[in-house]
Amino acid sequence: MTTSVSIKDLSLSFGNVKVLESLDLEVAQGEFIVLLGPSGCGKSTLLNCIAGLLDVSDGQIFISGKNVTWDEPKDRGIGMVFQSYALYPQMTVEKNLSFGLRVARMPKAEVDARVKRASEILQIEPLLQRKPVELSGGQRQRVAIGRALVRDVDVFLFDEPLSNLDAKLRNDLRIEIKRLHARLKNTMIYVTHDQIEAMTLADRIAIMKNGVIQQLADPHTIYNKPVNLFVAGFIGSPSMNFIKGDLSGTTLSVDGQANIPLGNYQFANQTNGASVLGIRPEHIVVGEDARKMPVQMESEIEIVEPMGADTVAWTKIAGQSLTFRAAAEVHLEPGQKVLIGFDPGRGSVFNAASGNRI
Amino acid sequence: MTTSVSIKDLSLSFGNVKVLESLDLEVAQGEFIVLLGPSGCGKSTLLNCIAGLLDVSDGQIFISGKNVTWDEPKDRGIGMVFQSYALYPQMTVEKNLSFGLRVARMPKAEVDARVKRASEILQIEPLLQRKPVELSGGQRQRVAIGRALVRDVDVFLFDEPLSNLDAKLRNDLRIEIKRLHARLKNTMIYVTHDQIEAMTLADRIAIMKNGVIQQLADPHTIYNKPVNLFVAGFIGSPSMNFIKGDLSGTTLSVDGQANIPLGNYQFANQTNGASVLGIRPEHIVVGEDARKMPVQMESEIEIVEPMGADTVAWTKIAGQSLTFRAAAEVHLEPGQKVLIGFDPGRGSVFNAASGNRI
Amino acid sequence: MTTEAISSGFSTGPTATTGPRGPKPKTVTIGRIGVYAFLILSAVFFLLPLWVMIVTSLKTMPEIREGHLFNWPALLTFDPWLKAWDTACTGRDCNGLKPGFWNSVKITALSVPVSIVIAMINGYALSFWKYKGSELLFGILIFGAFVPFQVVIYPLIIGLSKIGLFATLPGIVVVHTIFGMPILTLLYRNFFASLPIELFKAGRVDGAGFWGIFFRIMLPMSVPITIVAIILQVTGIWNDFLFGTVFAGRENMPMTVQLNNIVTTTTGIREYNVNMAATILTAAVPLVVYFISGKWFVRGIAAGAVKG
Amino acid sequence: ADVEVIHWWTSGGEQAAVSVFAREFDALGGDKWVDTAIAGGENARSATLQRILGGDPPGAAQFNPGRQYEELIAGNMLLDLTDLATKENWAGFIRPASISEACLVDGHWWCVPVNIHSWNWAWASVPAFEKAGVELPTSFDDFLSKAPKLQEAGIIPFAIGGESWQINGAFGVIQTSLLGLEKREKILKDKDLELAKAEMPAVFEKFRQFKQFSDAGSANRNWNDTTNLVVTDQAGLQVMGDWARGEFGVAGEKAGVDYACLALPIDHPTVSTGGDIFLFPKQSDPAVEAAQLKMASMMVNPQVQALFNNAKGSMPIRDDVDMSLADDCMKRGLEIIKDPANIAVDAGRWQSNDTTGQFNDLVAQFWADDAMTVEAAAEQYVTILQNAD
Amino acid sequence: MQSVLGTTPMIATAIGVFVICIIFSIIWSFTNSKLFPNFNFIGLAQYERLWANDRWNISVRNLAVFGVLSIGISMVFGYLLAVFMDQRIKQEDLFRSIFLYPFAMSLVVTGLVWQWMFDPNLGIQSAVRQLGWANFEFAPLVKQETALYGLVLGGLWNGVGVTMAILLAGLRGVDSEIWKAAKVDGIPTWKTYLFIVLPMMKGAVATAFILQMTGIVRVFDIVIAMTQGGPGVSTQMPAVYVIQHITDRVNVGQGMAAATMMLLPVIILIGLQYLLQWNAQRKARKAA
Ligand SMILES: Nc1ncnc2c1ncn2[C@@H]1O[C@H](COP(=O)(O)OP(=O)(O)OP(=O)(O)O)[C@@H](O)[C@H]1O
Ligand SMILES: Nc1ncnc2c1ncn2[C@@H]1O[C@H](COP(=O)(O)OP(=O)(O)OP(=O)(O)O)[C@@H](O)[C@H]1O
Ligand SMILES: [Mg+2]
Ligand SMILES: [Mg+2]
Repeated sequence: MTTSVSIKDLSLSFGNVKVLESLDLEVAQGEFIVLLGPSGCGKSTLLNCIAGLLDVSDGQIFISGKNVTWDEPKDRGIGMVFQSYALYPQMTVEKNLSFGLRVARMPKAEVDARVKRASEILQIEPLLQRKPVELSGGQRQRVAIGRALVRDVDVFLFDEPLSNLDAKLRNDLRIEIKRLHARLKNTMIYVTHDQIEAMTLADRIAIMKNGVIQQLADPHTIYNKPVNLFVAGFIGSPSMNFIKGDLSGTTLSVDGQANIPLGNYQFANQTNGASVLGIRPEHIVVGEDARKMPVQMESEIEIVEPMGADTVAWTKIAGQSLTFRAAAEVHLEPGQKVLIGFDPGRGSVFNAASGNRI
Repeated sequence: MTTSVSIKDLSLSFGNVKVLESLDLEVAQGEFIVLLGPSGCGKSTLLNCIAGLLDVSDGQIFISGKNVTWDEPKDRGIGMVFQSYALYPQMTVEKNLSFGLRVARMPKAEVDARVKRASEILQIEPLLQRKPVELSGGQRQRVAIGRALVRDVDVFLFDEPLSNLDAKLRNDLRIEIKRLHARLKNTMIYVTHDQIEAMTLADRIAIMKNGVIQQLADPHTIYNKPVNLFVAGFIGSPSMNFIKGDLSGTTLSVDGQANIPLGNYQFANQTNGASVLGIRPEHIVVGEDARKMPVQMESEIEIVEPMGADTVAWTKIAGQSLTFRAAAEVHLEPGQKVLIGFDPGRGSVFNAASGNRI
Repeated sequence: MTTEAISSGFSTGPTATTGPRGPKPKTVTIGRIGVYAFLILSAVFFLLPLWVMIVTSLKTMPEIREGHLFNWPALLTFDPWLKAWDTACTGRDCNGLKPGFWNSVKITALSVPVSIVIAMINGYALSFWKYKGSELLFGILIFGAFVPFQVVIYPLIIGLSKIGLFATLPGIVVVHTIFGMPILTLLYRNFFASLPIELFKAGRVDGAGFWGIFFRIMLPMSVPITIVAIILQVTGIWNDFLFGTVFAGRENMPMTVQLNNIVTTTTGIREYNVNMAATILTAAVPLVVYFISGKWFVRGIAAGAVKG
Repeated sequence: ADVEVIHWWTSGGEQAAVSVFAREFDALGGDKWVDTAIAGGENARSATLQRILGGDPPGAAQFNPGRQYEELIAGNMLLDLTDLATKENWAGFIRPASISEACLVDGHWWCVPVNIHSWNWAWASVPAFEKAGVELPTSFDDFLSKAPKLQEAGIIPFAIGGESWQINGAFGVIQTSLLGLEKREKILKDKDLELAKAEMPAVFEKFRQFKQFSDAGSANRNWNDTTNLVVTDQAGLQVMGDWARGEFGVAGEKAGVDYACLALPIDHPTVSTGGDIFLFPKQSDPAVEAAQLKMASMMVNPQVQALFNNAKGSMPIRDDVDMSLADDCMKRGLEIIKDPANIAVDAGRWQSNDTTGQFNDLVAQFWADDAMTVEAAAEQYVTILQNAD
Repeated sequence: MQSVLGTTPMIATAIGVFVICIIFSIIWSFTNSKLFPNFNFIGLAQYERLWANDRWNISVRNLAVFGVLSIGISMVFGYLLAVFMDQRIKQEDLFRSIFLYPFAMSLVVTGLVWQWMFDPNLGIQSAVRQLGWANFEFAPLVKQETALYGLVLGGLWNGVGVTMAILLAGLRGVDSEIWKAAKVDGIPTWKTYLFIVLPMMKGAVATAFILQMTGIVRVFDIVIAMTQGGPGVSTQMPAVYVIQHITDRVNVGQGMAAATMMLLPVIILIGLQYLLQWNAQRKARKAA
């Protein structure tokens, strides 16, 4: 695996505010990395550092093995796609696509060829003579991607490229980006705060918080083995249930009201004391199926949210609220008493103080 | 069932552009109606007509039995919550809540009581002395709801109240609005283009397109028995699979390559000819379970999107692309050949020409 | 529509579709009358002086001496206009305003674009290419907007004569550029600050530099605010008298110097009608600019100036 | 060579006069008069000074006799005309001698006086006085006693414009007539503070008496609009310089019949030595310098003086010119000027513009502000005089 | 670097013109410079004379009154016009042009015309009297007490249109949902304009304010054209004082002392603003 983008000990401050601190990140050639995190955690800042649009305070950035820390954006071999599209409003689509190439004084024939190729890939040939105002949101976003495409670069940077679009279009374009990656095999670094995008697109996801990468792993690991409470709570919708209790040995005692046996949970480094058991809503089963589970309990349903494909219900155990997901066919209604069950082995246990997985 | 809001034969044009045409809508007392539709279909316009913020071109509007077609917004007994919050930036939260009441010269004690009640319901008491800039997005939206709440009205109107918030917050506030409705039992008319919101909140959903209500029904019906192709395609994510074919009797022949028996589909008014079978991704099962289904076929997986809780896979049958959803545990990968099956009885069949359900 | 609404009000359908229907009938409210009354009164206030100027310019001197400032001339004459344009004395020469007109055109045509382009670059740099001290410079510039012109004149004269631009056309252009700079830079800075920063970033990724982004991306986008700048500068420069007399040099004396020569006199006779005609003639160019592009003025301001 | 001349003669009559100079100069051959007119003395003078400073001095520039250009002399920025003046014996024919003082500094000639304008005139409307049934006044006190009669007849007795130079001009004339030339000179030239303290309150007192006989519209009024009140017999009397005669002329009025010009003080008329002079800033080009000298010489030439002053309506700076075209008023002025004892030297010779300006401010303020006491005004007058340089 | 290069004119102007001029103004204000600036230092004598001078003191007071009135009325009147223009009126273009055109006229012309209008024998007063109201009085410029207000009126005529345009642009920039919210809340239109929309237009108000301030501090032309500082010295302004001393009265030292005094409040104001900004930043940093 060759390294495409390598970030070493990167720090960045705006005045006194430290936004990124000693950040390291290695991205392999052809990898699709998604930076995911709450607003203001420094995702865009990191991306801008990679692009060379912000001057780093400390650290180094390598792209394709070359130290580009001090290079101009255009010399880094990157293309970038922005949330607000950032198309040049006074230029036609064609001009937008070719602008960078013309600035670089590329021969006309070559420019045309590249524009042609990019517009074929993105299926925007009929739009070439239009101006951005005459395009729909999705078309604009495609042109924005095209502008990165024509540059024929190794690394694509996306800063929330889809978040200005409506749900339907977002879905469609997401697939398109996925196809594009499959076809081009470039390295892509993609910023988003939409987890569906992150889960479906990424080879690896970097979950960030306050300028620090919390976990960098493939989506499956992130989803199923979050390293800490933050990651666990951030990923998943409806979000993971957290049951606070006191752990001693393999038993979590919840408020003295209930004891949850964690016998089949694989502890990494078990520590007794205040702990949190995280269990995903879809890992809680209801009704007859619950009887097969290691942990079972009666509970009363408070709210039911039918989502079409499935239903989300809210209940409480030992005074702590719990969400679970059931198939749309299962009939649930508020006030109903049901048996629920789950396998703690599929959950995650965290130390309440440090928040880290144990 | 008493009628709370009743719209009769409503039309509205901006200049020559007809945005709404002969629209009728009856909303029952205490009902939660969601207006759902693509951007520009006239949802906001309809809401503004109800609120009295737009002068209708024709038709009548009744609220609580009173003809309010010519009434001022403030006299209609409505409260409204906006997407951009529309809080008065220079006033504290308390002033924001009470401004309308004070302008109406309500006695001070009464104003205070109402503000107190609203801020208790919305749990914004600690914020009362802050200004909007000092609030987070979610808090702002809560204050915006509070401003409608203090008016003590029969009908609440929401215009995409959550779409400026991030996913996590949107989920939380959605639940809050649901709780609020359960508690207050007011009539609520809610505009959104987020289907999760629509599905989970609505007693009934009105799906709009080009200023016309396509279907007005409870979420379950909308989801499972869409009246036409538009509604079927618009609702559900990933969206419904459409298999085009030729219907004769109860057999849909797809491109001559496959015949799908629609024996257990309940036709409303069967018509032969070019037809479309719609089948939801979650109604397609894979592997061993598929063997139990009336329709079964082999197919090759093209793309796999792991979503965490479950996985979406893309495949093709008879040359037409098909998406299906599987549990996260099911291992799927591109290129893999799998057996898939579904029950056409759970699907929907539409006449290709009219687009209507048959 | 209204009749329809009424007739449907009387229809006795089976449902309760009685009562108001359709658009709310438009009634002439007191408020509406008030709005127009206020606007019209204001308009009168703004138009009155123009009226006085016009009627006076069409009167003969004896009639002016009678008073009746606002009356339409009893004896209509266009001689004052001819005289103002063509034969009024502005010193030894009696050629009216005519000769200075072209000087004014020359000065304005050169100074307006130069001052605007420079202010545009300033605003652009201040928004996208801040450097250490750039904000301080801007602060000083804004401060300079409050300095009375004459305070600055001496050093400027010395400076310009050192570089050989004193009393030349380029010299007056420099002076107008300097004094237009504070407000124009403020306008452009606010305008560029309101543009999405991503446009700038996209330009940099595309490899355009300071000038590339300026000329190829920002300049074409700044049309609305440029219209505001043009209006401000055309009126300011065209109406300038002070700098024209000192810095333009004898050959380039602007029209306002001649207007002043016609209108002002210490110990001579005053011809008010000619004065007024000359005044209107001199103001004609900025007025025309206003009436042509005034529509864009508010929009242009909205595009930039209103952002904090 | 071209000689650029900055001046502020822009009105119709002034234009005729400046054309004389230009025509005569051009007629000398070889050189050309290049005209730069900038209306308003202040504007023109500032432009000249700023252009000299900027190293682009005009060839000649109009000024008023005074001290405004003394730093130019000290800074050696003006062309020294002494040789020419000696050759042509300017000192011999320029009269009264006091007007050459403006240009003759420490034995060197630095400028050319071209005309004399006197402030010491009152312009009276004969029909207005007739209408009121009173004779023309014989002194200021006489006027003040007749003024109420004029007022009763609906006539503005004392016409004055509100510009500070007009007020100050009238004040100067009244001051001269009250103090007499000798005391005036003691105060203004020798800065005799004691004398000023003693005499000035009376002057201010007298001046204030005039105010009640002026009209409400006087503020900001131009001098010629004011004169027009006399022309149209709406006002009785205006104190104004000899240039006011032009207004009567344009209106077709006849001296003695329609209006009367009264040389002031009426019992012992004097002439003040205002007027215009020309400076010749130093040039780098010798050809221009030669032309400047030619121009200077031309300006004092008797024929040119005659033509120029007839056109301008001012008095020539020499005796030996043909002023037969002059009207009665001017002839009377020319009569008075013959006696050096009748010359009231322009105060600008003794005071800097700064001091003059301060006096202007004070007098204008005193005139406008009835709350300002005579004592306060006199006190300030003395203070200004004390600080004058 | 390019940026520094590109802004050379700005650097030259800011440093080369304004900073140097101001420094020299301050230096010369301590000298007895007459026609030409010199360096004969005489301490604070110029300032002593300045503040002992009636006319200067009146000028400063006048500027304060003129400034407060002009800005106050211009803002109120301009905002009213903007609000009324915002009522979907017909002929908006026409009205806008009418309100704006005076700005195209120079202040000299403005002053001249209004001087006429205010002339008791020629202007409005006599016109109204001729209509029959024999005792009608409206000639502000002829009285010491009212002349300043006449100036204010003339200045307003010239500049209100621009204030109106800026505020109108600001009005149109306010989120339309705010309007809807206010309507649903039943807040009367005028209250919405006053208590809700106006406070939201800080940017527009600031722009209008700066534009007017620069004009007011430097007010000169219109005074000369309308009143020449009179009657008496009742409408003198600091800028007129400065300019007259630098030019016709050939007392540069005195003029510069006055100029320095004029700049002082501006320096203090700007300094104060920087201080406030810095403080706010520090606070924000602490909070973060
Ligand atoms: N130019 C700047 N000056 C000062 N602080 C800044 C600047 N740009 C960003 N920040 C701060 O840096 C932090 C990280 O910002 P960044 O834009 O990288 O967040 P983000 O993760 O991209 O958030 P979002 O999802 O909202 O885009 C934020 O706290 C932000 O306030
Ligand atoms: N003031 C207006 N003038 C002219 N056309 C308008 C105006 N307001 C809305 N429209 C048009 O009316 C149609 C419906 O607009 P509306 O705002 O109701 O859509 P919407 O369903 O709320 O869309 P969105 O989801 O984007 O908010 C659109 O085509 C829009 O362009
Ligand atoms: Mg970001
Ligand atoms: Mg909408």
